Amino acid sequence: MVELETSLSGVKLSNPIIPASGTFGFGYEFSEFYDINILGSISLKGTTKSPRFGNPTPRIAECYSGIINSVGLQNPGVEKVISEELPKLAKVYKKTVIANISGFSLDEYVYCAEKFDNAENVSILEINISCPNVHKGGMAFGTSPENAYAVTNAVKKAVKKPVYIKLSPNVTDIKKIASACEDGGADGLSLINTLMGMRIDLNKKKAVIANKAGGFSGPAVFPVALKMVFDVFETVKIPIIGMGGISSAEDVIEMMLAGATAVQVGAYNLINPYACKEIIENLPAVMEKYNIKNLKDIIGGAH
Amino acid sequence: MVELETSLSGVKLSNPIIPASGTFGFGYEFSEFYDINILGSISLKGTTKSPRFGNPTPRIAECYSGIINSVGLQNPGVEKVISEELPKLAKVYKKTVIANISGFSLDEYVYCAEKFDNAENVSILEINISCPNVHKGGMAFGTSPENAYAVTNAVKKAVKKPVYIKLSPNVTDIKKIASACEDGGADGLSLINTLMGMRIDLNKKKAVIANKAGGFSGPAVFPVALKMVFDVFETVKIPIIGMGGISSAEDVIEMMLAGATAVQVGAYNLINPYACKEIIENLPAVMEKYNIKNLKDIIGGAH
Amino acid sequence: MYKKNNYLVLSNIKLTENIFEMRLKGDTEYITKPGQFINIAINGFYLRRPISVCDLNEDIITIIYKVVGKGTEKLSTIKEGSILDVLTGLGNGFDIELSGDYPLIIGGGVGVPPLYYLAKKLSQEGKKVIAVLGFNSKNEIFYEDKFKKICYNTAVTTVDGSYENKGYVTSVMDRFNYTYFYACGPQPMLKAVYDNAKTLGELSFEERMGCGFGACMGCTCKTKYGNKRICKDGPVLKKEEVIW
Amino acid sequence: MYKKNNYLVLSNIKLTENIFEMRLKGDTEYITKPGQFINIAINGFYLRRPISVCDLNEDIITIIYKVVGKGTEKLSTIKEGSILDVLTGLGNGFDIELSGDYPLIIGGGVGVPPLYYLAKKLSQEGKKVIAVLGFNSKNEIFYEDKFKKICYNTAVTTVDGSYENKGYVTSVMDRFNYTYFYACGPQPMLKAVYDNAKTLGELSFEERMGCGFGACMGCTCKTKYGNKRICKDGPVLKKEEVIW
Ligand SMILES: Cc1cc2nc3c(=O)[nH]c(=O)nc-3n(C[C@H](O)[C@H](O)[C@H](O)COP(=O)(O)OP(=O)(O)OC[C@H]3O[C@@H](n4cnc5c(N)ncnc54)[C@H](O)[C@@H]3O)c2cc1C
Ligand SMILES: Cc1cc2nc3c(=O)[nH]c(=O)nc-3n(C[C@H](O)[C@H](O)[C@H](O)COP(=O)(O)OP(=O)(O)OC[C@H]3O[C@@H](n4cnc5c(N)ncnc54)[C@H](O)[C@@H]3O)c2cc1C
Ligand SMILES: Cc1cc2nc3c(=O)[nH]c(=O)nc-3n(C[C@H](O)[C@H](O)[C@H](O)COP(=O)(O)O)c2cc1C
Ligand SMILES: Cc1cc2nc3c(=O)[nH]c(=O)nc-3n(C[C@H](O)[C@H](O)[C@H](O)COP(=O)(O)O)c2cc1C
Ligand code: FES
Ligand code: FES
Repeated sequence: MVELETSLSGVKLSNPIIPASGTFGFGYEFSEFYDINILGSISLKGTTKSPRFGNPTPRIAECYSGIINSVGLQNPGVEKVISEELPKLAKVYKKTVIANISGFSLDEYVYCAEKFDNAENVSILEINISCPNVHKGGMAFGTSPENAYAVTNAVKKAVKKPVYIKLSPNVTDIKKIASACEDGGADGLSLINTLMGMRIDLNKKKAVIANKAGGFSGPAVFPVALKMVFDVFETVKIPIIGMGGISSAEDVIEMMLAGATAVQVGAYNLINPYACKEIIENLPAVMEKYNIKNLKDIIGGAH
Repeated sequence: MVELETSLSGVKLSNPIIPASGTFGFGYEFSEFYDINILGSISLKGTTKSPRFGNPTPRIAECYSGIINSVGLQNPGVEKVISEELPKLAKVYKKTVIANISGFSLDEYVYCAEKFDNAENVSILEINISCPNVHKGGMAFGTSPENAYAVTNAVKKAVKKPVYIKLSPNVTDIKKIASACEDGGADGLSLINTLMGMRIDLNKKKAVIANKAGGFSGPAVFPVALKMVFDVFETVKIPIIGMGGISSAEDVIEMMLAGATAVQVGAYNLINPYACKEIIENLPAVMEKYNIKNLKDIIGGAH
Repeated sequence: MYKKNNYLVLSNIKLTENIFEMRLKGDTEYITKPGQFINIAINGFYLRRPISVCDLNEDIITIIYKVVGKGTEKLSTIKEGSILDVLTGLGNGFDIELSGDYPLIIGGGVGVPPLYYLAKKLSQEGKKVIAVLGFNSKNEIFYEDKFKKICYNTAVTTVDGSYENKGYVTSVMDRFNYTYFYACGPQPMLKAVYDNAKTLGELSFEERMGCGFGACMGCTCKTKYGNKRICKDGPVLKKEEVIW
Repeated sequence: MYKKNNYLVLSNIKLTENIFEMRLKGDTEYITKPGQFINIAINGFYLRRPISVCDLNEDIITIIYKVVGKGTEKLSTIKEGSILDVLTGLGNGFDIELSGDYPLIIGGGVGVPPLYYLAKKLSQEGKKVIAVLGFNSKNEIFYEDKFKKICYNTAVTTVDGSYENKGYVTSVMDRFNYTYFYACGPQPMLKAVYDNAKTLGELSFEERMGCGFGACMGCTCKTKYGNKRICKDGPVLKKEEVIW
């Protein structure tokens, strides 16, 4: 028997598999396909203070081994997420979830964080300072250590629940941003968000995506994500939720060896709605194959 | 009949296809397989002042749609490149080539650039300030606008031939680095070099690459490269050699629509030794399919 | 509800220069309405390709697709006997309850396929289906005979006039009296139909999709009834809710 | 010289629990020496997989490979009749001119395959080939009979002693008088053979490869005669040039 349990800042997860924000809606719709209670946790769709339609369509472009999205944080706003989406999810999912928060100012981050801090089935706040799909805001907070520190600090002061900062890979030195978040009091880090990417339609000779560029993710970005998790693990002491291209139990183990305490699965949910289920089911056999008894023991094992 | 010609700072190329530095050796060995005179030009293996063995092996790791390499600039040193490799190449390749230069100090860059400036069959100097595979040096020059300016300026002062600066994608804002190079007098830019990436061997539970991480390239990075070429095209007036994942005539057209005046093909040469030949042969039909008469007309066409 | 399953390719044949018909055998439990679509994984491509259900016979799904890019090109080379990983039962589909006795069906190009299964269902319900099928040119026409067999009236238009009525579908739809309309085709056609229609009706839209089952918000459009995901709350929208 | 070509899979059969033998039909013009390898493109994997030529009969190449990861696992599922994109004629190969009359051949595990074609060539030249083949266990042994047929003497070792000589190849190589040696196998075995060998000889090495034909410098090693690319200047190195 192998042990899959892990824990994030005191929050116990029965396994390290968490669907990534933006690729699993607010979760409940996936319960049509399987019992989602097998999931370690769920990272909810990025939520902002006010409702957002997001960006114009087309919002999706295909790449070799990946996808570009420019959804642009479509969400009904934090109030509705708490009053409508969370209760719907609570009916089918008995564990606690991770609220993913975006903002365009410090105040907005704090506003949303405070709301989720009081929401019963939320146990971790994931602060997205890395969304490449919104102008002025989002990623701008994630590309300078000073801003990253400021957001972390402001949110930490306002809430009681563990705060995880979600980092952008579109930076010269992610270690500096990670340290700034740790200094600001972050309880953990989530990485990576999407890389900036673009495709051009050869017939129209214009960008495929209405907004021209978007966030690139999927198996193609796995080596980039792995390297960043590896580097950040050597830089900070707080736990890391690793993500970027994970599509198999093998990828999960690789990411944990690099330093992740738990992982998120993003784009793979979109092409295989049973992605997380299959990964969880395959984990024990793959662990046995590689002589791993307890997943917790391998965190950072490649260092 | 379609027109494939393009030109880089006055250097005419019969077509825009150039094998990328490090993936085509010093060129002549490929003449066993086809007449390499069909190539627009050739970017030679990165050359340094002194001979280098490079990094320990394993230097190669596989990724989804890509490859990580940590060759680490293995080369016989600039003197031998000029006295032995260039003459061997000149025997089988009648056009001029692009010398790719790396260094660990301004002096070294200048030293090598001056040597190649006097080499007969070299028409462009490509200054690599973005190699992720050497410590202290290489990429360090490519991640700060000040350093990028300094290298460009120093080399420009020393040579007569056109100077192209090869940029790293591992930066927060490549536009700033590009502008700094333009300000420093660069005649053109080459982008992108490899992304930092890593893989871990599940059996050994250690990095696959002896040096732990390396440079990631191949089709996986194409959307990242395209976006950077697109952005840099809007920022500078000098020509861009676009590269990163190009593996088909369609990719060439996409890259040129984003803003490239010519392109380099890297990793694809390694899995298909006839890569450049096939792309050149397929270009006319693909151009016709997309109603392109003259390749030069589409440069930056997606803006 | 939808289902992810393996399907056996029974046939994959050329109907016109670049239009193919493929028949897939497997579980069809969750395909409940005409106008729904399936999402096909194609080897070597990251995203699935959404294609409408054109016909359904017990455990056999028929689709018709046009080769427009690399994905559909690859699809066209798949041999009978191959196995495809497909999501079925996607999308809301058309509402046949609202058709009235003389439903008008308007299809353009590869918008025609989902209307075949719709026409079949409607005529099984005893409705007198009028079909207007628009193509660019005579050599691009497919399924005319099949529509003729089940429809009360079938008109074909060709943009270049090489067959039957010259012009767009809108140039002949006015000739008919109808109780409701169902349209599927390129966006400009849908807009023209919307502007010309004398009754209520439904229109099926396309959008580039990430997932096809409602998870990514990649395909959202604004409607008078709020934001809708083309893949899950669509692809069929009611005339009265459409915002152009 | 090497060649990129499509090859027809004639057979792909299991020899032991995880060792397979595949026969490929196609152009073999550039395979000129035993010890050369081919580089196989496998659908879904970016890099090719290098595998030694185990035997050559006119236009049929035989390879033997062990399933160690996802690539070779996929390879093992490829059916006869399939077409594979392969580079052939790679590497320098063994030098049979130097063998003397009693060449000793030492192979370990999947280091054994290239030695079969070598043994065949040597015995065709009238040499009395002595083969020492090392395996982990009885159930992992393959090609023993084939070696016995062409060799003057064939000894098998198993690490667990489940067949013939218990131990490593080095524990029996001393028993023979030989004029030259050829070795292929895991690096620790090569080192042990190198240390034990009483004559000159050649060793075939492995390294992770980018291209397999000399373009990327991914596989370089240091030798007493300078830097060498395992794929092009190797995989076979002379004993006297090896640096450990
Ligand atoms: C609900 C729905 C039903 C459809 N039904 C049919 C049908 O019955 N028959 C048919 O021929 N076509 C249909 N299409 C269009 C079909 O999905 C595209 O033509 C196809 O995906 C193109 O793939 P490609 O690889 O050949 O083209 P590429 O352009 O190379 O595809 C690249 C990417 O763009 C997407 N894409 C390209 N064109 C479209 C499009 N028009 N709509 C949505 N995404 C697109 C692809 O899915 C892929 O992700 C339908 C689309 C939708 C959304
Ligand atoms: C010149 C040469 C000849 C070889 N001949 C044989 C042979 O005859 N029979 C046989 O069974 N094996 C042989 N090998 C080893 C064989 O290439 C690897 O076992 C195989 O590539 C593993 O692929 P995989 O996808 O199953 O493993 P993975 O570990 O999933 O492969 C991942 C990557 O690592 C590389 N890799 C993994 N192991 C090795 C290795 N030992 N050497 C080089 N690259 C490796 C793969 O090529 C691939 O790029 C040879 C290797 C070389 C270099
Ligand atoms: C369609 C889509 C929508 C996304 N929306 C969000 C979001 O709202 N908030 C967020 O923090 N990350 C968002 N992401 C990023 C993912 O959570 C994840 O960080 C990234 O996709 C890398 O993982 P992957 O390669 O497994 O997809 C989104 C990704 C995709 C593909
Ligand atoms: C094996 C290998 C070696 C490389 N060596 C060099 C080099 O010496 N100098 C350099 O400027 N770039 C080097 N590169 C980077 C390529 O020239 C190119 O910028 C990069 O690989 C992106 O293109 P691609 O995706 O087509 O491979 C190397 C790339 C590879 C794969
Ligand atoms: S395509 Fe993902 S929600 Fe519609
Ligand atoms: S593998 Fe590329 S040079 Fe040897």
